[in-house]
Formats: sequence, C-alpha cells, structure tokens
Amino acid sequence: MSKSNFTRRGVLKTSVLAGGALAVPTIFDGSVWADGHTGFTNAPEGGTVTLGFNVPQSGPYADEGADELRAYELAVEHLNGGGDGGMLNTFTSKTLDGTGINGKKVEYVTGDTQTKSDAARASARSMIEKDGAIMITGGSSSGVAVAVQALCQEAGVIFMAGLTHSNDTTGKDRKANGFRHFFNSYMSGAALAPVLAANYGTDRKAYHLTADYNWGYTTEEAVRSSTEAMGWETVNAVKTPLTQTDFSSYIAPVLQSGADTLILNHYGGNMVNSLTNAVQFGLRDKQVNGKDFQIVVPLYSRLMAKGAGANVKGIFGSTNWHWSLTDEGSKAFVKSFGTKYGFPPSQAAHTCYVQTLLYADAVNRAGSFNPCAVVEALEGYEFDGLGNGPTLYRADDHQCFKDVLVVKGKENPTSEFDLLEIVEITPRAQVEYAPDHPQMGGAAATLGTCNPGA
Amino acid sequence: MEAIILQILNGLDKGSAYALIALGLTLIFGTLGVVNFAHGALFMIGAFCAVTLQRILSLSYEVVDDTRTDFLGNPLKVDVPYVNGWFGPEMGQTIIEWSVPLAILFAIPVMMFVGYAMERGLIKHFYKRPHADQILVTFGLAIVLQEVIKAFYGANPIPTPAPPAFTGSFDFGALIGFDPNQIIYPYWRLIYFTFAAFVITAVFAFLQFTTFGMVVRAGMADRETVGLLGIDIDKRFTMMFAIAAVVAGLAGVMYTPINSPNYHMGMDFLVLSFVVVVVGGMGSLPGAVLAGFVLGILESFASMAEVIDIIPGINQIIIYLVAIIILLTRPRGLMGRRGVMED
Amino acid sequence: MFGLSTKDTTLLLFVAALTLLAPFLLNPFPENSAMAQFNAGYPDLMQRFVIFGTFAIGFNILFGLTGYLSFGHAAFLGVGSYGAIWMMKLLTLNVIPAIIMGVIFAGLFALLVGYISLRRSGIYFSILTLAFAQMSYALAYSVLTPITGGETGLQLKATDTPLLSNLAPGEIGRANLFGVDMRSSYELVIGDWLFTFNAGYYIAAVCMLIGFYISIRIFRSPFGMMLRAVKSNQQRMNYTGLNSKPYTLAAFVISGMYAGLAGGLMVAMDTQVGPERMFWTASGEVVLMAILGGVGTLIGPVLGAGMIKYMENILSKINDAILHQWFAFMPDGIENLLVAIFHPFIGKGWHLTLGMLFMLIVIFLPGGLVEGGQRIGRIFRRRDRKADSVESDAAKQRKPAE
Amino acid sequence: MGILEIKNVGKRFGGLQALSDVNLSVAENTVHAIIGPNGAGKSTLLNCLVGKLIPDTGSVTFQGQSLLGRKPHEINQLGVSRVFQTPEIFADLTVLENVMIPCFAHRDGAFQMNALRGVRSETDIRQKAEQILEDVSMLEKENMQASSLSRGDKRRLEMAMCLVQDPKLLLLDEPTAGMARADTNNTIDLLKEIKDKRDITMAIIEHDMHVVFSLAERITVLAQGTPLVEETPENIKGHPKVREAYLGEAQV
Repeated sequence: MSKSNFTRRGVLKTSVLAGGALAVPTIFDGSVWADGHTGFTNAPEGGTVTLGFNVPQSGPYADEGADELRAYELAVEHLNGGGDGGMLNTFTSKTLDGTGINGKKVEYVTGDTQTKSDAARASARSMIEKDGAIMITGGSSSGVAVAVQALCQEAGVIFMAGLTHSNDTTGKDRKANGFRHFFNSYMSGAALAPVLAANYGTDRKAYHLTADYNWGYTTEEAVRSSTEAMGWETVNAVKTPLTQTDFSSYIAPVLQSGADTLILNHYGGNMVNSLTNAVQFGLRDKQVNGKDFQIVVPLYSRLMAKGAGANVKGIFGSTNWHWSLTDEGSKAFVKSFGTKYGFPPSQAAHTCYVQTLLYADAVNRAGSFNPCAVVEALEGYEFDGLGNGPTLYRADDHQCFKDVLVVKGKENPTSEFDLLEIVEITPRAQVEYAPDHPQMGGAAATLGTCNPGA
Repeated sequence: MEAIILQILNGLDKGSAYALIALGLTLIFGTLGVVNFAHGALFMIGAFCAVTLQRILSLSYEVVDDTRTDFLGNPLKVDVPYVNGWFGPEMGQTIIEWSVPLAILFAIPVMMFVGYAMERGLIKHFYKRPHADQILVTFGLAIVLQEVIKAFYGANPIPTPAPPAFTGSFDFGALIGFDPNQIIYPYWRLIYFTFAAFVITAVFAFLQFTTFGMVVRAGMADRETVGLLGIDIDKRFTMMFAIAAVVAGLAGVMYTPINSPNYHMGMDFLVLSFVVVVVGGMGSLPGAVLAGFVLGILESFASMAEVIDIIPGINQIIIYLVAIIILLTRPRGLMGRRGVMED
Repeated sequence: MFGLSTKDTTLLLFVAALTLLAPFLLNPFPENSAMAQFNAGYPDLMQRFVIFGTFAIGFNILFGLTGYLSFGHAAFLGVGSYGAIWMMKLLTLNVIPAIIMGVIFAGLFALLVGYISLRRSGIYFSILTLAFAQMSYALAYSVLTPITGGETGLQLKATDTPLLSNLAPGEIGRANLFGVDMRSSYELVIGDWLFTFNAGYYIAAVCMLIGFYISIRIFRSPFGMMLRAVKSNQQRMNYTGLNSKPYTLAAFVISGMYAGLAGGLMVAMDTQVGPERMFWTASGEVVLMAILGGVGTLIGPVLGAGMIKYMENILSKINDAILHQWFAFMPDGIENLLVAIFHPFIGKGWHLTLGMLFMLIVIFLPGGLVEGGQRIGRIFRRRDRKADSVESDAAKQRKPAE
Repeated sequence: MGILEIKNVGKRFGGLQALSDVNLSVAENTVHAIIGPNGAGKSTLLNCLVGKLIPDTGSVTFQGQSLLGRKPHEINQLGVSRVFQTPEIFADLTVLENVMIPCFAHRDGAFQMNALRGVRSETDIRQKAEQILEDVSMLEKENMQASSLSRGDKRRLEMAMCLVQDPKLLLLDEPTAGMARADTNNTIDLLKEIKDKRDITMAIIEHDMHVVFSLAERITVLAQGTPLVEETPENIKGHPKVREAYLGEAQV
C-alpha cells in the first residue's frame, strides 16, 4: 500500500522554476521516502517556510478566531525578527533569534474553520495541498481540533492545537503528529475543586447543566469526580442541547431540587446564555440549606465573560492563562500584543502564540522540518518563560502540563478587558494524571507512530 | 406539581418569543405570499437596535486617571459617558440602564423604515416569482444583513441587561400558596410575556377592527378581487410588511436581556419560527400564535430532568417530533387553510 | 450514443471533458503568480466539486423534476457517510464497499423519511423533511455519540482493524481502491504551472459522471416525464390512472441515494464524519446550489455546487496580507484604500460576498447560472433563434407564478 | 344492466345533505346527460364516481365492479376517464408529452419504474399519441408547451388525453363552460365524432341545454340531491317537474 501523497507544492511554490514548456512529470509513492532531500510532506525548499493558521473566522467563535489570528501574525513577526521579540526574549530555549525557522523566513496562509469539522478539514487540506503548509495550527473547539489533528496525522504534517479543552484531544483521540498546549477538562476539575471547597465548604449539593456533546461530557465528568472527592454531592446532571439559546426551563427547576450550587458545563454562547438566565432567575440572591447559592463555570474565557457582562461578577472558573499574570513571559507578550493591537490578548491568543513558538523552537532544535524530528524534539520537552511557569510537553500523550489558573469574575472592572481576577495558581503537580487515566481513553488510547507523509 | 406549574410558566415565556416571530412571518406570508427567510434577520436587527441605543447613550469621552494604570502600565483612561456629564452621574447611569425599554421607542421607526425599504426595494419584485427564488433572495439578504451587523458589532454576544428594577425574580409559588423558592419567575420574563400578549392583541385588534385591517384581511383571502374593487392593496401590503418588521423588531428588542444578542441569533430562530408557522398552519395568524405557545410549553416539559431520564435526548428533538406528529395527524397544521402552499 | 440523443450526448461528453481536464482548467495561473490564489486545482477542492456536484444532481432529480422541496437532504448525506465509515472501520478499507454501503444506508433512510413525509405536499413536506434532518443532527451530536462519535465525529484510528485488511498493529488505515491510495497523485510540471492528477478525484469524478449520465437517462425517461407531470398537475395525473405516490417516493429515494453516494465519496476521499454535515444549513446549501445553478436543468446544479464551494474555499483564504501583495505596485495611499475596500468581502467576509452573489444572481438571472450561460450564448448567435439547447427548455419551464 | 349503476347513493357534508338516494343507470354506448340547477349535487355525484369523494350510503358499480373505496387512479385504470370543467392538463409539458403520459398509464399501469428507458425509444407510444393528436387536429402543435394553448385547444388536448386511453366511460364535467358559441359547436362536433367512431359511453354534466339536446340520448334531472326525472330529450322538454325545478332558470 502506498504512503500518503499530500503534494509537495511547497517545493514548487518556493523554488525558482526554469521557464519554458519543459514537462517534468513526477509520480509520488512510497519510494519517495528514499529521497533524503525531502522525505516528508511539503518539505520547504528555498528561503521560506509556510505555516497554516486555521481559525474560525465565521460562526459564533469568529471573535476568538480573530484574536488567534492576531497572535499568529504577531508570532510570525517575532520569528522573522520584527517587533520587540515578545516572548522570544523570555523563552528558556534560545534557538529563536529572529531569523525565521531553521533559517527560513516564515510565511503563512489563513483559512476559515467555520467551527465545523468538514470545513476545517477542507481548509486544512487546501493549506497542505495547495499552499504547501508544513504545520497546521488553530481552532476553537474540540470537534475541529480532533478532526484536523487526525487529518494532519494522515497527511504527515504537525498539528499544534489552538483552543481545545476536551480531554479527547490528547485523550482517546490523541495522535502522534498532534500537540496541545491548552489545558483540559480534567485539569479544570482538579484545579477548581480545592478552591471551591475552600470558599464554599465541603458539603455542597451541586446541580450540573451540561452541554450535550463530547466536551460537555468530559468536563462534567472531570468536575464531578473532583468535587465529589472533596465531599460534594451531585444532586442532578441535566444535558442541554448545543443549539439551545434560552435555558430558562433548565434553570428554573434547580432550586426545587434542593441544590445550592449550579455548575454550568457550557462554553461560548451556551455559557453566556445559561449564566445570564441563571442570574436573571435570581439564583445568586437565594439561600439554600442555610448557604448562599453559588454558580460555577468550569471553563472561562475573557470573550465569554465579556458577553455575559456583569453576570460573571464573583463567579469561579478556570482558565489557561490571563493577561494580568506578572511573570516576565506574560508581561512581554501582553506588552507586544497590546502595543500592536491596543488591547490585551485573550487566552486563545496566548496559546496560539506559544504553540507557534514551540513549533519553531522544536524545528530549530531538531535541525529539520521533518515531522518525526519535530515530534522527537517536542516529546518530553521542559521549558519555561512562556507565561505558564515551568511546563512539560509529556511524551505519552503530547499534552502540556503546567499550572492552572483559577479565576473569578471581577467586581469592579476598570475596562472591558479587565473582567477576571486570578484567585489561585494551582500548581502543576495537582493537575497531573496518568496517561492511561480512564477519563483519557484508558489503556486503549494510543498515539500511534509519527507520520512524515510523502 | 410545582415543577409542572414552573414549566408552564417557562413555556408561556418561550412561546411568546416564538409566537411573536411566527406572527410576523405569517403576516408577511399571508398578505404578500412571500416566503421570507430574512425574517430572523429582522428579529436580530431589532435586538441590535437595543444594542445601538445602548452604545449611543454610553458615548463617552476619556478622562485620564493618574492613580490607576492600564494593562500596559500607562495611566488608565476612564470612559465617561456624555450623559453622565449632562445629567449627573446618577441620572446618566440610570438612563443607560434603561436603554432596553427606551429602545422600543427607537426600534419602532427604525424597523418601520427597514421593513418599508425591504419591501419596496426588493421583495416587491418577487411577488410573482417562484417560492424558490423568494427563498434564495431573502436568504441572501439575511446573510448580508447579519454579516453587516457582524462587521460592526463583532461575533461575540453583547450584554444588554434589563434595568436593575427588573432584574432578579419574584417568588410566584409563595403567592399562590406553595413553599418558598419552589416557583420563582424573573421579572423581566413576566414583562416579556405581558408585552408579547399586548403586541399580539394589538395586531389582532388592528386587523379586526380597523378598515385598514379589514381590507388587508380581505386581501389575504382574495387579493385579486380586492384589487378589482379599486383599492390600492399594494400600498396596504407594504404597510403590513413594515408592521411585521416592527413586530419582529420589538420581539428582538425585548429579548435582549434574556439572551445577549449576537449576529447569528436571527438564523438560530429562523428554522424554529418556520416550524412554528407551519405547525400553526400556513396563512393562519391564530394558528401561528397557538403553535408558538404549544411548542414553547412542550419544549419546556421535555427539558425536565425526569422526562430526559425516561427518554434520553427528547429535549433535543421535541419540537421536531411534535411538528411531525401534528403534520401527520392534521394535514394543514393546527389551523391552516386548504390549498395554501400545498403545491 | 449511450442511448442518448445527440444533444444529450454532447452535453455528457462536454461535462466529462470538463471533469477529466479539471486539473488543467482549474489551475490556469502559474504557481508563483499573484493570481495563483485563485487556482482551485488541488485535490481537496476538486474532490469537493464533484462530490457536491453529485449531491446537487441527486437533489435536482427530486426538486427539479417533481417540485418537492426537501429541506433535509443533508441527513442522507450524513447517514451515507456514517454507513461508509463504519464499513471501513469494520470490514475493509477498499472504498467500493464503503461507497455502496453509504448508498444503501442513505436509500433506506430516505425510504423511511420519504414514506412519511410524502404524505404531505408543499411547505408541509419541506418542514417534515427538515424536522427529520434536524432530529438526525441533534441525536447524532448527542445521545447517539457511541455510534456517531458525537461532536468529534468518527475517523479511522490505529485501533480500527477492518476484517479484510491486514494492517500492521498501530497502523492507521487509509482509504484505497484495490491498493491505490485515494491520496496518491501524479504531478505534472509545465513551466511555472503545476497540475495535480489525484486518484481520489478521478474516482469521485467517475462516480459523478455515472451519476450525471443516470440523471440524464432519468430526465429523458418515461419515469422522468411522470415526475414532471407530478410537478405540473397531480390531479390530472391521478385521473390519468397514475399513482403519483410511488413516483415521488422513488424520486425521493433515488435522490437520497445520490446524497448517500456523495456522503460515501466524502468518506472515501477524506476518512472523517462529523454531525454538522447534517445540520439544516447543509440541507439549505444544496437547495441554494440547485437554485443558483438553475433548477430543473441538467448541468445547473453542478455549476451551482462548484460556485458555492469555490467561494467557500478560495475566498475565505484571502487575507489582508495577500491583498497588500496584490496591490503592492500601487502608491501606498491607493494600496491601503483598495485593501480597505476589498477587506470586508474576503477572508472572514466571504459569507457577505456569497449572500450578495445570491441576491444578484436571483435578481438578474432568474434561471440561475444556466440562464446566464444562455444569455451569453445568445449574444454570440443572435440569428440562430431555433438553436434551443436542451437546457433552455428546462429553464423556460420555470413559470413565473406558481 | 347499465355499464354504470348508481344505487341509493347519499352524501352529507356537515348539515347539508348533498345527495340523497340517488339511483341512476347509464346504459352502455349511450350519451347520458345529468342536468339540474346550481347546487343540485351534480358535481358531488361526479366526484363520488371517480373516487374523489366516498358516498356515505349506497353503491356505485362499473361493469359489475364496485367503485367504492377505490382511488381515482384505480378507477381510471378500470376504464373511466374524466374531463374537467376547466381543462386539467400538464401545463408545463409539451402537447405531445401530455398525450404520451396517458398512453404510458394505459400500457404500463399505475406505476412503472422505467427510469432508464428512453422516451425516444418508445416509438409505439409516440405513434399512438401522434395519431390521437391528428384525430383532434392538433398534430402541428405537438411541440408547443401546453400552457400556451388557447382554451379551446386545451379542451381538445384534454379530450385527446382521455380518449387515447380508450376509456369505456367518459365523464364530462361541463365541457363547454365558459366557451364562445363557435367553440361550443366545435366541441359538440368533436364529441359527436368521438361517439360515432368509438364504442364509448359518455356521462355529461352540462348547463348549456343546446349541448345537452345536441348530444344526449338520456337525460337525468337532479334537484336538491335527488333525481327528479329520467327521460329522453324529447320527453324532458316541457316536463312540468323540470320546469318546477329550474323555476325558469334555464332556457328549456
């Protein structure tokens, strides 16, 4: 059976071709492996290398996608030696010196995932087949991340996931060619539970509303098991349709159940609407079992907080990164992003920026764009200075392990970006888990082998 | 028992949103015979009337506050709305907080104009075209409208809270003798329901008791004959389109505190409102309203945890399942007329 | 030839030539030129053209001939896809059984949905089909996750070991046709031009051509005539001794099978299924393809499908950086102005362009793209009035008032 | 025993007794007219014959077979064709196709899955269709779209569509309604010609007495849902009951 045959258009695009009507047919099959010069999909030739930024530009996550794209453009600028260098200066690895990646100038192509896996794969395939992209990154939902990651595995390019929080991405759907810097549902649960226990006590009755799809399931499971381990009781867990906009009929019965805490396993528009509805029902003014009623949102993002407005005040949740962090890396990133665009970056922007840098650095360290070499360079790689403290890219599942932020809606925001405040930085040790953890697909989950394509 | 009362209340509220949108859609269909896929967009534009008014009222000038710094460490620039300067901070803040109710006054002329322009500029040319063409052109228009809104306001939902006086909920259960905290109901939803009932009544009264309404109803039944009577039915139908746009727009304005508006909220409601209209029966105004409430209440019941436990996923499909059952047992929906849109 | 009239044979050969030469026709610009952005001759998009072309051809058999407007056709595409991928996961990686399974699954599901929905007509029928499709979508996304993979869908995994394929442990299977990988391509470089001939594309193209041929046969058969009779006057049809229900049901199932074929091909080309494939917007898309191209014409839906997919894939990838490249030769002020003018319509604004295009076409070309083609044709041969092509008959049949 | 036997048929719509106790026998190879004032139940009776309505009581038999509970297309397959008040044709199709469809129905039955057979190869059907078009002198219009025909031509086309199936019983619902005198006469001539050439039974519902008396061999007068008189045309003229029923409405 022949190997994958994503084209080597990058070769053509960047090399100077002889004019005239000279026909040079080439047939690609497994034998190309032997061609030591390339040996992998879209091996860059000439002075440039092309990256593919695949983000939602239409649909509900378009604003998040726009922020990711800003971060990518900034990262490319820094990699090519422009701007103030951002986190290049604080990154513990010093291979990135503003001369591009492996000495090649970085170019990029963009595409629209529409937050649909079909569209995302179409867009990614066009980047690989048409534009000769050597690495694909981006995305704002787990469905898209899993789909594009599987595609990159088949095509033999590296996938650096953008914002994807479901356990599955590096759990049961993990792939050798795919890497995730963002945290996941398990980590949210593990980080949140102690903070919740400290603030709300250990004898709470929780009511879950869960978005009825994979990410919702993993998040509910993670939060549920870690809060129950703290002594909380789960009164009920109700699944809500993804397409639901008015959550009143789900929220109204919460008080009847005798629960005193509502956990909203929702993201994006779902979360904005369910939280708005919950506040509207006056849940937070109520007293149940002699305790103040509380609401928890496991996964926060600043854009969601903005959409929910004043409703987020005082509500706990977790996040991957926040611009108010004061370590050198974060400060450098916020400074260069803020100077360029006029407002602070979101966590989606941060993870995308970091992923681009990590990829570039891995190529430099490996001295090759070959995906397998990059995989080798990233696996088990320890680094710091990128805003999350000391971080490990674990070899077993290609998941980054780092501190997790527990945040709370700010009572007195000074601007429309200043909506969350950091309550606690949960140390990495507390959110770690075994690679074959049952929530991660158990023992059956496997990375497979890296695929260089060609 | 409490759970059931609660879900009926929720259902009435959901139903009033459905009914309002479906009412406008049926008005346009019944009078003009046009399948308007841009009706959801009208709802969305209504909601963004509220957003726009909020933005206008909060137009600000910057004051530098040296005591605080922004995220880059520069002195913080604080936005002060002009209204605060004119009416004093307290009054100014109150005006901004009341922007949603105020937006009703703002939305009526805007939606009237939007409806008028749409009908005269585009829809008018499609009366005699096949329904397929009407769908394509109004769908194209809906996409253009929502993309324009997205270009101006972004894709993220925009919080538009109700005035503080109407936030929070009251204990309806305690009023009728149940234990406290069993049946709570938000003030704003009560207002929404009342408002919807008022608008629906007003539309019906208008059609029932005014000469204008009589002519329009006659036109709905038999356009050609009314045209033969020497009445300029077209002009009245244009007005009806504008009225339907206003109804959709007001439904949108009042909906903003319930769900933060975003550019695709029209599309979210579009399919649902078509289902409501068809279940009610094409061309039947009371049918549309009835179907709106029936589907709203059934949707609420299907979302009860006890129901989902028995039939998993029922909350995902209830509306469509009910639509199928109703259409199979009642060929023309709840109150449809024979021969309308059957070919 | 092929049991077709000369006119139809010409049309078929024309379409065959277009599809087979697509790698040349879609890549008219040299690789390094600024216009290369508009090249569409890469495997993924070419595959999508013919797959959605197949889908639209099938939809047109139902909508174009019988006038029944199904608003839930994407459900059959989705069911076909799920059927195909399960075949690949369980039985064999060869695409033929997968595609056949896709067609069968979609056909059966269409039979069920059609049997129930066809009890009503007009918009009531549309809403019934819509309801079925939305239910399929909602359930596939949520409670059917064990079968459908839910949000993240289904892909081939290292743990999948199809019965008839001997994969090395840990190897992820690849779709193939008797050993020919769907992804393998032959690349031809002529000067600055690069043309890609992809195995998967040609398999999909052959499927589409067969589908197109069958569709011509159906259009020209007594059966097709009956379907047009259904659209024209169902009452007379019944009083002529014909039972319209089996005709419409047959048309519904046939078009559902085309959708299943498209779904199976999608999986064969790109082994992945997600539930959004069944969302109502996907059903709406095929309606738009048919209307945009020209309802009831043979080639119209294919053109419509090509147009929408081209916009979606090419326009959305143009970003400001590319605009700056294009206009770099201009003075800075004008360059920025031009970029600012084009900015709302490209990249994230591709929906806006699409919406405007829908409106313009339906306003100025009521018969869709086919009518546009005819008007151009007419300019060239004004005098030749009787040269009514096959297609113009159908375009003309769209009477103004229904 | 007539070819069509209607016995004790009754039909009620809500509070209105549209038909009550209708007994009627149409003899083979005759032209039988049913007349009566507006609202007498003529159309309801016709609809009961073709399966559009199901009578509440009584029986309808055609050549000894009961028609009750059969669908319109099944009744047509038995050999009953119907001409409508306003011509019901396939307006979007060509004249030739309009005639070919009933040919197919006649040959292949109510449903035939012949999706891959070319219409072009059906030379028999085409010949038959062209023959009938020639009979009604419309052959030169065979490629016109039916919607563009004149009203008279549409009527002739509809007749041709019925006749091409060689029906044993042709039901005509006011075939000359709304026609100019010249067209009416043409239609009468056409019907006479059909009757002379073929073994066919016709039942006509008609307002225009000129048509009735030109064609009919038997006439049944229907009033308020019941047959009043059944007679030959000669005897119907001046019949007191008929005069009473019409109250001078018709020009008897």
